[in-house]
Amino acid sequence: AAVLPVASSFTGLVQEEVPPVAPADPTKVQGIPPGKIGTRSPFENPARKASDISSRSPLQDFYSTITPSDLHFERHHAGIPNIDPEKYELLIHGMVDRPMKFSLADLKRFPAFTRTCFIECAGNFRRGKAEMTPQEILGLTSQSEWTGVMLSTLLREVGVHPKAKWFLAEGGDAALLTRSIPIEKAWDDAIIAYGQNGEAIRPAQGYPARLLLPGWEGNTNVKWLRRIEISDQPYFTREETSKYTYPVNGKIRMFSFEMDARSIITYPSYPQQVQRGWIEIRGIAWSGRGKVTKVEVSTDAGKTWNDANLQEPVLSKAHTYFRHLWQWNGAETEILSRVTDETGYIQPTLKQLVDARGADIGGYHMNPITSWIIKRNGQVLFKPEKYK
Amino acid sequence: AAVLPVASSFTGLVQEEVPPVAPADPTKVQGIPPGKIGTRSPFENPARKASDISSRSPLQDFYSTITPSDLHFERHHAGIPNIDPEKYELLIHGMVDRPMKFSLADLKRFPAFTRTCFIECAGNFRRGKAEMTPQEILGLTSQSEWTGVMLSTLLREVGVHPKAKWFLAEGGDAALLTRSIPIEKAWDDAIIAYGQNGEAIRPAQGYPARLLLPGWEGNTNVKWLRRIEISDQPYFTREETSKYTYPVNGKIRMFSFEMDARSIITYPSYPQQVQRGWIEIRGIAWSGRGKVTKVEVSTDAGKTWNDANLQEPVLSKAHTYFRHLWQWNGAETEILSRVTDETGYIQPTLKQLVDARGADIGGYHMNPITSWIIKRNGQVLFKPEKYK
Amino acid sequence: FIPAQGDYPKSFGFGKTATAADIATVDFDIRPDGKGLPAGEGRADSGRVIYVAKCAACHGADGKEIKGVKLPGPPLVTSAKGKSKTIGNYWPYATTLFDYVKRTMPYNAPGSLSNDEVYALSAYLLSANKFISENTVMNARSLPKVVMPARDLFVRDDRKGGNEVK
Amino acid sequence: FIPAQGDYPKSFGFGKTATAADIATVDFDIRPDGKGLPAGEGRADSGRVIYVAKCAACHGADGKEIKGVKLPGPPLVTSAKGKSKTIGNYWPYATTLFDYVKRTMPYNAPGSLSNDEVYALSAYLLSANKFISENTVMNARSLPKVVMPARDLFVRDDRKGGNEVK
Ligand code: HEC
Ligand code: HEC
Ligand SMILES: [Ca+2]
Ligand SMILES: [Ca+2]
Ligand SMILES: [Ca+2]
Ligand SMILES: [Ca+2]
Ligand SMILES: [Ca+2]
Ligand SMILES: [Ca+2]
Ligand SMILES: [Co+2]
Ligand SMILES: [Co+2]
Repeated sequence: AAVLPVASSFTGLVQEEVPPVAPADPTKVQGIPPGKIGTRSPFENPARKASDISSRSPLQDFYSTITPSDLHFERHHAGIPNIDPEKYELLIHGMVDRPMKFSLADLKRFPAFTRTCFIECAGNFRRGKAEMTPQEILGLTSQSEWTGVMLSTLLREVGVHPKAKWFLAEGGDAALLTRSIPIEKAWDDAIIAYGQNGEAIRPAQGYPARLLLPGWEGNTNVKWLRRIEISDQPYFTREETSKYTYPVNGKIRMFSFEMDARSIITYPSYPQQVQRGWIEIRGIAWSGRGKVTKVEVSTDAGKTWNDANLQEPVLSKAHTYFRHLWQWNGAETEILSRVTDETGYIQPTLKQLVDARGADIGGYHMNPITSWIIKRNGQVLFKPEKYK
Repeated sequence: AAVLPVASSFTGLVQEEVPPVAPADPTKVQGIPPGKIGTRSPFENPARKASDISSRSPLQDFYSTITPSDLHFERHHAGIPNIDPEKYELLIHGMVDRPMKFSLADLKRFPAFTRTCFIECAGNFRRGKAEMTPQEILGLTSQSEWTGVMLSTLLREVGVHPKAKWFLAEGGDAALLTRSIPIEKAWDDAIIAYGQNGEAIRPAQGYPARLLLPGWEGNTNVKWLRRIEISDQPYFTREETSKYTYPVNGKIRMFSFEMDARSIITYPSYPQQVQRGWIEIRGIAWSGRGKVTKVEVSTDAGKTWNDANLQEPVLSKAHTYFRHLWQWNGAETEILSRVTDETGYIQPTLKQLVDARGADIGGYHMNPITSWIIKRNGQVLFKPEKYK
Repeated sequence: FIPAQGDYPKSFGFGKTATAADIATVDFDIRPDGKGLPAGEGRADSGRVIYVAKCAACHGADGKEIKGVKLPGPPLVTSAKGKSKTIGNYWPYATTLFDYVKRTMPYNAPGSLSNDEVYALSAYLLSANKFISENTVMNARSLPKVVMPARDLFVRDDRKGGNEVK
Repeated sequence: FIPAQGDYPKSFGFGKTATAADIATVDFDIRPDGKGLPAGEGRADSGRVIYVAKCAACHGADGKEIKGVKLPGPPLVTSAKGKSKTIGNYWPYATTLFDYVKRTMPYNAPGSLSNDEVYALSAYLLSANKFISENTVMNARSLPKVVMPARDLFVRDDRKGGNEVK
């Protein structure tokens, strides 16, 4: 018999990749060895839904509130630039004592700060037919654990003139996207983020560094940030005039920064099929103004409401998972959710929004309560309400 | 001139993949379009360090406390099994009123619960030379946002005999790994987890479902869980006798479940190079017994200690990021961290551990304070202490 | 939650002073008051030539919405029948046009236009939208003065927070 | 943090009753008191034959540590010179040997051994470690009775928590 070490067949250090067909009895064969980078189960294929300018997160596939980085929603105006981190620089100038430029390594040397919060495109909300998934209706929002340096830390370094009121943030993509931001946000909670969910920010989310304005409309969170100019007035860039503005009673409202509180039930939802009996209704709620304080769920088309359980920890300006236990008796009904945030704001109905803003409403900052119809056969359908 | 729509060259829906060489000026060329699944920057290549039985998380590369799922540490006893979720079943039997089996779909129908906590292999801690990274020293720990059903919810369903004291958890890999667990943990906070960082648990972490025992040694968090047997006594399986036991003053200690509090500075660390001036010392601290209440950092080889800032929210049994601002004057010194948890436990020195457990100490549950030496040229080296 | 910065030094000393040249390379934003507008000028006639060569493929021969046709780029000129939001009916400032075209257009060759070309294109698009005459020269002085009717429609968000639906 | 289960129904009604057959397929763990040991038996001589054929390639010809040689599997038999933790010097219960070998070995064909083979291998390894004689038959009655000297060394963790280093 062999006494010398034999070449073992299970010591390969290849990258793990689970084959798409499972063996009849996985307890009878050795599995693949550890590797440098893990992969998903071949039986799980979550994916964003992509157009040529955006992609939507599969909200219905998520069990909690961290969005896996490769499933974070996208909205690009000139695709994803390929930026060499060694060449990257952030310039801060304008109404400052000393204009400065910071390399990525410089940014990382400053005191760092981590915060979990959502980003949501101000144009998030699609409707129109019954066969729509949460991803299709509201997939332009995602959540990450972001790390970076507080913008205020950098502003202390350059010295800001007392008369400064705004700053311009400019991206380093081929759209050179620009937005004007009130300077208060810089002193409050703006972050120059270089970390996402523990690792370096992904290219699609602004590698190597982006502006993060917790709770504010997605477009203002300028990705691939290359420049900040301190100013005493806004610039009225194309993104804050031609875009990200919306009709309100015959006028056009601009500079709506905070994302209004909203919620959506992600389970059950189209195209899921449910069975009579106990159902845990699940979903996410969030507010750009602070913490979610309450999510109510109705299982009778809004006649009565029940407080859902909020998954702790409830964080400010963060997707908050809610759950509500319900016994379905098999009759057709309508389920819906409504969030209240810490400012007392209650998510409105579509009718309330139309009444307040006029019939011409639309485009951006639409956060109505959304309902799902449950058919007697267990089919779940989106309820697209009419308003025009 | 053309008036009809031209085929635009930027509407491909291919999976995004940023090429490894950046263009000279990324603002002058369109980037790649949105896609179904995102990728990392080609300039970032975090990787686990793998042997044929385990792989270590690159702790020094993390900016915060969520471990990207594909970088979660691994320790397998027969590789990663390939399990078809449609065929998966969890059996609960033994001292119960009604033995039951649950499909994956069944598990997901029960009320769900999400919790962010660390998992750490009880054998985590390597030493021996100065040229060691945090990954090499302590990379057998990672943190995820886990979702699943509380084991207690399932136990209510099967009905547990009053005399039950332990349960056996068995994995569905080729090692059919088994551990005996005191039943109190089931009633306390044990979870049958099927979600990890928002999505389905990864194969390397136990797909489609694993046992999660927050704060307890990694090996007890049985992956690919297929069976739970309720019992009045432990089974003394190989993993709880031949392994995961350790010498203490001439005896062999077994059933050490809770992971003792520990901390490590991940920046600066080997092989990083630092410069004179302000340095934010960063690291992670955790305890299997509850919350981290304090992390102290010493920059003078343990003579004096400073309270580090703890990144909020501080969660129970969770990696907690700490940061401490320090001005390095360029003299050779030694930096180290020490954690205190909510039970009042203070991370011991290696000498304290040896004094308490004897010179034969080692193998498992070693959580000494670890130090880094900073050389005058800015080189950072691990300080491996002698004890045998 | 936000870190206290009380124990920070006056300066960390990371980063470098940016020179005037560093700034000039990337600072070409334009404000409504004209700040940032470069030297140079252009008129609608030369603008039309550039438009046909470099823009029409995506925005259409005359920049107007064509019913039932989805062009790669949005319409830029308001048409009687079209419902789209265009420069003509929705843009409050002419300076934004220079700024945006200069930094992003043409989409397939962003940043490739000279200042004269952008002035000319601005003149062409503003005259096509009937805000200026065919002959008005656009330059750093004239462009900020162009009056855009949509401007009066724009109001700043004045919601005060709390439980208001507005 | 942990959800209150007060509002849960007595039963959710998800899942199925497991039959005796369902359980029998997967329930073959063994306790120190012998619970779970199957019918069958084996002796060291036949165990040695199986060992040489199916185990020696990884654990060595006689299962002992060989200085300077790293075999794919750990040593199983205590040698005078070796420092490894083996069945001979570190295992508290003989039942664990049956349980572990039955469920996981040989590493390259886990779960392939018959109960008789596992009894025989247990007998061989226990006798090689000098706990039983070459002729002792191992079966459901005799195996739990084997006295393993390491057993007295094992103590349960008795730390009480708080700031103790122990
Ligand atoms: C290859 C296609 C393409 C070409 C060529 C092109 N554009 Fe565009 N244009 C676009 C697209 C696509 C957008 C929308 C971009 C976005 O929303 O991010 C756009 C947007 C615009 C807008 C903003 C419209 C609005 O109401 O917000 C203006 C102004 C514009 N282009 C002007 C021009 C000019 C001037 C040229 C020629 C110098 C040009 N474009 C060439 C594709 C093109
Ligand atoms: C292809 C290699 C290989 C073969 C063949 C093999 N083993 Fe193993 N054996 C291993 C490895 C590797 C381990 C360690 C597994 C682990 O720690 O998860 C092991 C562990 C063991 C252990 C536990 C040792 C301890 O102290 O914890 C026993 C007992 C054992 N084997 C018995 C056997 C028997 C009996 C056979 C033959 C029927 C056998 N092995 C065949 C590779 C092998
Ligand atoms: Ca797949
Ligand atoms: Ca409730
Ligand atoms: Ca790469
Ligand atoms: Ca401090
Ligand atoms: Ca400027
Ligand atoms: Ca059993
Ligand atoms: Co947007
Ligand atoms: Co382990």
